[in-house]
Amino acid sequence: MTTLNGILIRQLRRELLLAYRRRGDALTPLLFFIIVITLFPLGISPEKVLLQQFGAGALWIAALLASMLSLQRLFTTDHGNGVLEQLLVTPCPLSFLLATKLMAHWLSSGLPLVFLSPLLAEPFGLEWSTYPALVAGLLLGTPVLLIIGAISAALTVGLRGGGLLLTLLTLPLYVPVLIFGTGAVMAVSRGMSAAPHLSLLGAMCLVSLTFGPWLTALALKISLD
Amino acid sequence: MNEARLLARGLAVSRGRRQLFRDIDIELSSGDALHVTGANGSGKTTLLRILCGLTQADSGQVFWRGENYGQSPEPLHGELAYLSHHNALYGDLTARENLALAPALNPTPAAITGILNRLSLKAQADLPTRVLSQGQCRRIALCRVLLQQATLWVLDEPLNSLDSGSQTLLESLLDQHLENGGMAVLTTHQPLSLAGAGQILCLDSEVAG
Amino acid sequence: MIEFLNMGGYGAYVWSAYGIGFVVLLANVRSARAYYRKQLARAIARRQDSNT
Amino acid sequence: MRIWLPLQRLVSARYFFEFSSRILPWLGWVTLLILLTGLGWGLFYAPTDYQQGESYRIIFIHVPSAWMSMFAYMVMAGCSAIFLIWRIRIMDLFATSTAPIGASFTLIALATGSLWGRPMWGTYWVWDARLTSELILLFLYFGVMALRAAIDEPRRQGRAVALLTLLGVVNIPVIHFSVEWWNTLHQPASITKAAAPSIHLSMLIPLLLMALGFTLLYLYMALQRTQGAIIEQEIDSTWLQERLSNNTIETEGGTGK
Repeated sequence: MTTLNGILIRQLRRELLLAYRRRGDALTPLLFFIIVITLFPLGISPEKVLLQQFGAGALWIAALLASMLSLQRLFTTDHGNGVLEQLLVTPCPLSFLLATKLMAHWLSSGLPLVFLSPLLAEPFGLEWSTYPALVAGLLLGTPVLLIIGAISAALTVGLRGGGLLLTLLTLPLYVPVLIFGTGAVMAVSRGMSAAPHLSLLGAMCLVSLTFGPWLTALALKISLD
Repeated sequence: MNEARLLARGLAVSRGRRQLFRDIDIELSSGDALHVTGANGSGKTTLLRILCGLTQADSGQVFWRGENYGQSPEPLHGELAYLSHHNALYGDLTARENLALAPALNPTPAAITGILNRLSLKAQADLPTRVLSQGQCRRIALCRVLLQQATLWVLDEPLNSLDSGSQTLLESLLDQHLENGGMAVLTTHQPLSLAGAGQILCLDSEVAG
Repeated sequence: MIEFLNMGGYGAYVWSAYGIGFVVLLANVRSARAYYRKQLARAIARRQDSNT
Repeated sequence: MRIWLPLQRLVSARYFFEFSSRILPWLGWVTLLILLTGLGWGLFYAPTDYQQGESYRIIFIHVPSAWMSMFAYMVMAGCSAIFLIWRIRIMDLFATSTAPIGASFTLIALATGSLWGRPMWGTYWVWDARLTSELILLFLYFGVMALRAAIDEPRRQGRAVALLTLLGVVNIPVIHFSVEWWNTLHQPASITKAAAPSIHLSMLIPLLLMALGFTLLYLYMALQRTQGAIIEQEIDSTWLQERLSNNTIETEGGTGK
């Protein structure tokens, strides 16, 4: 009746159309990202030598918090209007549908962070040489952040106070990504290569991409049982 | 591919220490309709969700075309249209977009327009569904069920917020579905007059099982 | 004895460390057994109701 | 894949209850004995450390509790895996009982760690790799307990918390590695790695005794709490009512420390 990739393509088109209709929503995590970054110099110090010390950390912490903010949008609307239930009743395996959904969500919330961060790195006195490490780190790191967050979001879907609980569940698991992401930029700024950090981030990214959709599907089936 | 039959044997579910129902047996072949009745909270929705393979009964099995689908409901899902209390519509998308991009179907634009006209939703076709009334949204959800051309319909309170005109329309749609070999399991509080001899299953505890 | 309590000048740290450990573990033991007894009492009360 | 044996689940609840009612009193006394000897040995008998003087004696509570905080999480993850796969209700109850105990051991490890660091490093909290990992482990415990508290339906609660626990246990080595690596990068020269003194026999024995004592204490508390959970869950079951009628259950439930 309907081919597998027919369903997936339609799912992707629907997610992107929704993101487009709701593009105001996609802006909020980016604005949040910018605001959080500007807090760091205000809170710590505007001097260049200090900025260079905590610039990478500030960028990564802001990216991490911004991606967590957008997690709440992931399942709450679909749970509320009953679309999640319909996804469970399609012949196509849930993990494929969720993989498409997560990809669409990453395109609308993760990728913009990756492109925005070099523009904001400059005020932090990060030299040009560190930009590739920053962008590569975010490119590999944001999918990991998204998938860890998606599993927690699936576990807490429909719970009262789910938003706050979501942050408590995801933040401790974000620590390795933060450490290696920031480490990559700091390594380059010290003249060392960022290869070890990026390869570790890459490994985490691969593991998350292979097991993430299946685990999210399992978590959703538990929540919607 | 053996012929379409829905079978349930000895279904039992309890929530905490309260037993909702037990020893429920269901047998539906093409052209049959099962009308599940019972007070609120008697487990009607849970039974429907079990039949859809969305949840597991505490004990008992469910078969579709002779295959037990308790663990792997994918084969059934290819031939199932499920309408729950929610209409599964996005408020930001228009009725047409919701139907065009719904998860389980691949209708042509002409089919969408046809079905929307048939359920007198012509004027609302291109409005975001958040501005429509509950009754109109329910009819759009019914359009989705029709477009799916599924063998088995599982409808949870399909008449919710429908006016009497739409109710008679739904009855005729159901009759037509049953005539060309379809099956349906539905729950309603209002009386439903179907052409064929529909089976009745009451879930109130003193009667059940 | 005083010498022992003094712990070579580190008495404050050593004893507060063991104090915290003792308090937290004791609280855990007591709460586990209180929970057990509470459920037992409920079960016995439930049985008496059902008998009478 | 799922072995759906309701009988197996029922039996295991009852068998588990019988088993632990029998061993609990003994376990309580044995734990008390081991803890007292270990404590006595460590505090009185073990020689003074040439480098740190008497403050090193805190290791007899810090190291075992740090070890227990990890051990408890691993046991909880094991129970969660078994519960997710075979749906044995006891495993869920045991994992539920383990969480607060594991969190308590982590708290003790953190408190005693900072108290031990104070005389040497002059500050209560030092961003040392072990203490930082321990802190993150505490957050994982809080996450598990918070999710369990947030979900009311028993059907969803057990499996959701089990999945979160497994997600956590997979991440623990990654977190440890990254924090270790992060620490070596930012390691200020002053804090020497040799915080733990070279253990020789007369110190090792009390340490192992305390570790064994803590393990048994954890088992005692977890079994006791699981007993309560079994009664709560099986309150209307016939086998429990029989047990109550011929009141073979001691109301004391074993003494212990």
